[in-house]
Formats: sequence, C-alpha cells, structure tokens
Amino acid sequence: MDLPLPEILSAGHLYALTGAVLVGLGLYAFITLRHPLRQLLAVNVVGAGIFLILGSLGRGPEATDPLPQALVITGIVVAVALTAFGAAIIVRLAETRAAAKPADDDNARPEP
Amino acid sequence: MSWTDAVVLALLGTGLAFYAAGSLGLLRFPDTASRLHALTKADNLGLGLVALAAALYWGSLAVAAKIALVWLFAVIAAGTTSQLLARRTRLDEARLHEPHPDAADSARDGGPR
Amino acid sequence: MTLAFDLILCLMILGTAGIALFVRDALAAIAFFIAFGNLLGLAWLSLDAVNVAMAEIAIGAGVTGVLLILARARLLALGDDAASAATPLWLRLGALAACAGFVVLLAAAVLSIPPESGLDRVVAPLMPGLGIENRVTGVLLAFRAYDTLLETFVLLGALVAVWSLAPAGAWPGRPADPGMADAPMRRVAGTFSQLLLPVALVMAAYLVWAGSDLPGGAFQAGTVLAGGLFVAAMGGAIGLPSSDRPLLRAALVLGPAVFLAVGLAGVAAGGFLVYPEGMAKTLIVTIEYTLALSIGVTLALLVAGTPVPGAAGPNPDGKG
Amino acid sequence: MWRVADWFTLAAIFLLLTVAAALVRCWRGPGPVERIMAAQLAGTGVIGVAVVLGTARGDAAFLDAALIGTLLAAVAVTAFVRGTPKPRAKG
Repeated sequence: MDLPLPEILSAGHLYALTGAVLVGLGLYAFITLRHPLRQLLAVNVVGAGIFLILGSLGRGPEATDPLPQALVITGIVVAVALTAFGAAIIVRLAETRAAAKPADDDNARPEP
Repeated sequence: MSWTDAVVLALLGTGLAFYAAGSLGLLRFPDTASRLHALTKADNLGLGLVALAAALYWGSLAVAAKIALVWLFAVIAAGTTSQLLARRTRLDEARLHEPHPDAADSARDGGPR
Repeated sequence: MTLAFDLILCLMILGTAGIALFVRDALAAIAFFIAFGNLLGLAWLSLDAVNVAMAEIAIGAGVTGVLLILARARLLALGDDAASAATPLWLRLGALAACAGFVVLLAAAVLSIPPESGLDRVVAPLMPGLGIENRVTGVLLAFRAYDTLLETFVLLGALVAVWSLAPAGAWPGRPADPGMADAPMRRVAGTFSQLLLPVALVMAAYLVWAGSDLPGGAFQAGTVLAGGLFVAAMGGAIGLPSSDRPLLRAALVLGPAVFLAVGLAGVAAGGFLVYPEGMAKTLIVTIEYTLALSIGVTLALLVAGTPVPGAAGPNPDGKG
Repeated sequence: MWRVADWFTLAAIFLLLTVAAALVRCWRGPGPVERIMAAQLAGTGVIGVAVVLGTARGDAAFLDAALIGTLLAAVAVTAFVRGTPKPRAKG
C-alpha cells in the first residue's frame, strides 16, 4: 500500500493543485453563467480555491503554518459577509424589477 | 490483536455497513417518505456504532463524552429535519392540487440539466 | 493510505464544485455547494488546520447554505427560478481556453513553491509571551491583530450595506420574519431551537475558552451562535429585532469597540494593539468573548437580510 | 498487520464513498426535498469522517469540528422547509 507517491506529490501540493483547479472552475463559471445568484456561487468557489492554495502551501512535514490559517479564517468570514451582501442585492434587484412590471409577477417568467 | 481491538473493529465494520445501507436506501427507495427512513434511521445508527468504536479505541472518558454529544446531536438534528421534511412533502403534495406560489418549488422540477 | 483518502477527497471536492456551478436547477446547485463546503472542511482537517476546518464547516454548513437557500426562495417567490441559461458557444470556448491556460499557469506556480511551515518556527517561540497555546489565535489576535480588527469592521460594514438596501419606508424596520408559516413546522422548529440555542451558546463559550490553547476561537464561536440564533428565529422562539434597537446596536459594536479600545489602550504600553506584559491572555480572551457575541449577532442578521416594509410592528421579544 | 488506526483511515475512505453515493441522489433529485435530504445525509457522512479521521490521527480537536457540524446540521434544512419569507414588498 506504500507507493512512492508521497515523494512525488505531497498532501500540501495535492490540495494546492485542487485549489488551482477550483479557481479555474469558478472563473469559467463566473464568465459563462448568466444568473447573478449562480455567479455568486462561482465567486465563492474561486475564493475557496484561493484559500486552499494559501493554506495548503503552509503544510509542512510536522506542522501547518498558523499565519495562512489565520488569514484564511479571516477570509472565510469576509467572504460570507460579502456573499450576504451580494444575495441581498440580488433579491432587492429582483423585487424592484418585479414591482416595475406587475403583470409578470406570477411565476410566468418567459424563457430567455 | 487484543480483545478491545476486535470489538472496535467489529463495531466499526457494523457502523460502516449501516452507513452504506443508508446511502443505498437513499438511492434505491422509490419515494420521498421511504427515503426519509434511510436518512434518519440507518445513518444515525451507523454514526452511533462508528462513534462507539472510536470512543472505545480512544479509551478516555472525556473524549467518549464528547463523542456521545456528537452522536446525540446528530440524532436530534435528524429527528427534527425528518419531521420538517416530511411535513414539507405533505404540504407540497396538497398544494399540487391547488396552484399556489410556493408549489412552484416542487411542481416545476425536471431532473438535472 | 492517507494519500488515498486525500486523493478521493480532492476528486470529490472538484466534483461537487463542478456540479454546484453547472447544474441547471438552482436548489441542486445550493445542495451541492453545501456538500462542497462540508468536504472542504474535511480537507482542512486533513491538512491539520483544525481551526480553519471549524470555520469552514460552521460557515459552509450553517451560514452560506442558509443564505443561498433563503435568497433562492425569495427569488422563486418573484418568479425567478435562478436556473442557469445557455450562453453563446464562442463565449464558452473562449472562457474555457482562458481559464484552462490560467489553471496551468497557477498550477505551475503552485508546484514551484515547496509546502513548508517556516512561519510556524517563527511564531512558536513568540507564543510563551502571550500565555496561550493556539498559534492561530495568537496570529489572529496578537501578531496580526490589525487584520482581525479591520475584518470585524468589514463584517459590520457588510451589515450596514445590507441594511442600506432597505426600500423607502422600510427603515428602521426589521427583516422579513423568518418564522415558519406552517404551525406544525413552527412547533417542531421551535422545540428544536429551544434546545439548540442554549447548547449553541455553551458551545460558543467553550470554543472561545478552548480557543486559546486548542483549535477554536471567536469566529468559529460566533458562527455557531449565529446558527443557533437564526434557527431560534425560524422556530419563532425569538423575534428578529428592529434595526434601530439600542440593545441590538450595542451587541453589534461591542466586539469591535472593545477590540479597538484595547488596541488604543495598548499605545500606553508601547504601541497600537500592543498588549501589556502578563495581561495578554486576559485581554485576548476578553476581546474574543465580545467579538464572538458581535460576530454571532451580525452573521444572524446578515442571513436575515434587508429590512422590509410592513414588518416594523412592535415586537416585544428582542434579541441580545 | 495493520494497526487499528489504519482501519480507521480505511473507514474514512469508505465513508467518503458513501457520501459520494448519497450525492448521486442529490444530483438525480427528482424533487427539492430529495436534494436537501441528500445534502443532509452527506453532512452526517462528513461528521462520521471527522470522527473517524480524528480517531485515526489521535487528535481530539477533530471532535470539536464534528460537534460544530452536528449542531449546525439542521439549520440549512430548517431554512429550506420554511419556503418563502411571508411579509415581502409588494409593489
């Protein structure tokens, strides 16, 4: 069961690479998705990827760097605050639009 | 292998089997109500057995108490969520007959993509 | 063996992220995003960053998911199902090429940095001066306290920004009542929250207390508190306070204000945010308790959202 | 001969796979209730992984993370079942 893989790819690099792919996925989604709520998800995925890169590169053989950990915790909380703000804007915008054209209110959004 | 190790492994194995049963049930059961069984019963029994194995392996009373708390709250949460989800399913089914804004939630739902 | 676990976990993280982003149905996307957050918490556990794992699990499972579910429900009520629509092929191809190139560059850059914990060796000898053991807490509240202080203000600023979206006539009101409309559901959720809220309070207090020596801390505690408060609001056990309640305002600014005051008082001891010799632990724990309370209330109100008109009636049951 | 801790790591891998199986249901739906249910099951699985992984590594702090997970497990479901917030801006 003990392959030489740990020498080629450490856990730190594995998660950092995952983070890099997450950033790419999130960016692609942010560009191609149309709905703002979905774009908000995409931004969160990009953020998660960046956090993962930041944190896992501090993964030493015997300890994990406390400084990136602290930065990531800070980042996670700021990210959720901004997600809340983004969601509030999206909902408010939809409400304003719905109020502007009351005929369109009842579940009958035409397909774009 | 000592006696405790054997018991730990037996508990762990049984717990994993229940977890697997829970996932399998969620996948294979035909309707929402029966899937709820998988969610609440099998999974929490699995977690309980796995937690028991962990606590036994650890052999510390303080840690065992913490593990017991984890399990206790998982059970309470599962009980609450299954009640709520079951109620929601019933309401949705009732609303399918008379159109209501909230029923759009369940009425309009094709598979993924 | 551990590597096999890490590999499977990474693949599942990428899979859930991909589905969360590209599935058509919005609720499926949110469900997968919640699973993604949980798995990410496991990744942090596997990286031995338990402090981060706690924050990620608490926020991923408890706050962001709820936030998105509520936003989607509100959009759905307005006739917007937030399904993903098709975009032109040229845009997708162009974006694919650009993002693939970016990922390759990023991966190359990441691989060129060897993972190591050099700063841990810098931080470790400094910890005895603080009298606490958890190095992450040490970084958050002593060595880089500037960041954390600013962050608490960012959090407060986000809440002010959300409140500022209130439509004309809704200010100063309360957010839309998150309580269950259906009576049986309300009873179940109410009973559950009467159990959860005290436990969440105890858990938050424990996390802050343990956080000076073991993984834990104010942010994790605050998030747990926010989850408990919001469930209590949904179960009708507590009412959401009007945004101009003095007690609420006090709870919101208590943490940042205490932090700032301690920081300013530090000027007497040698500089802004310098803790006097021998008092560091007391001050850090004090700041953390007040911060946890403020973060909890702020996050719960962020989830509750913008004040709405018609919800401004008197509510005897405040929060605090 | 494997140590017992290795068995716990193996159990963690197994639990991850059951989480993956639960997520298949989340993907297939068909209804919103199923999706949320599957997310909840995945959450229980993740808590199990945290307990097992903490045991394998001998780190009791993992249990605190698991405890946070269980405490907040029901929050998302509670938010989902309540549907739409009632008093909302109309015109």
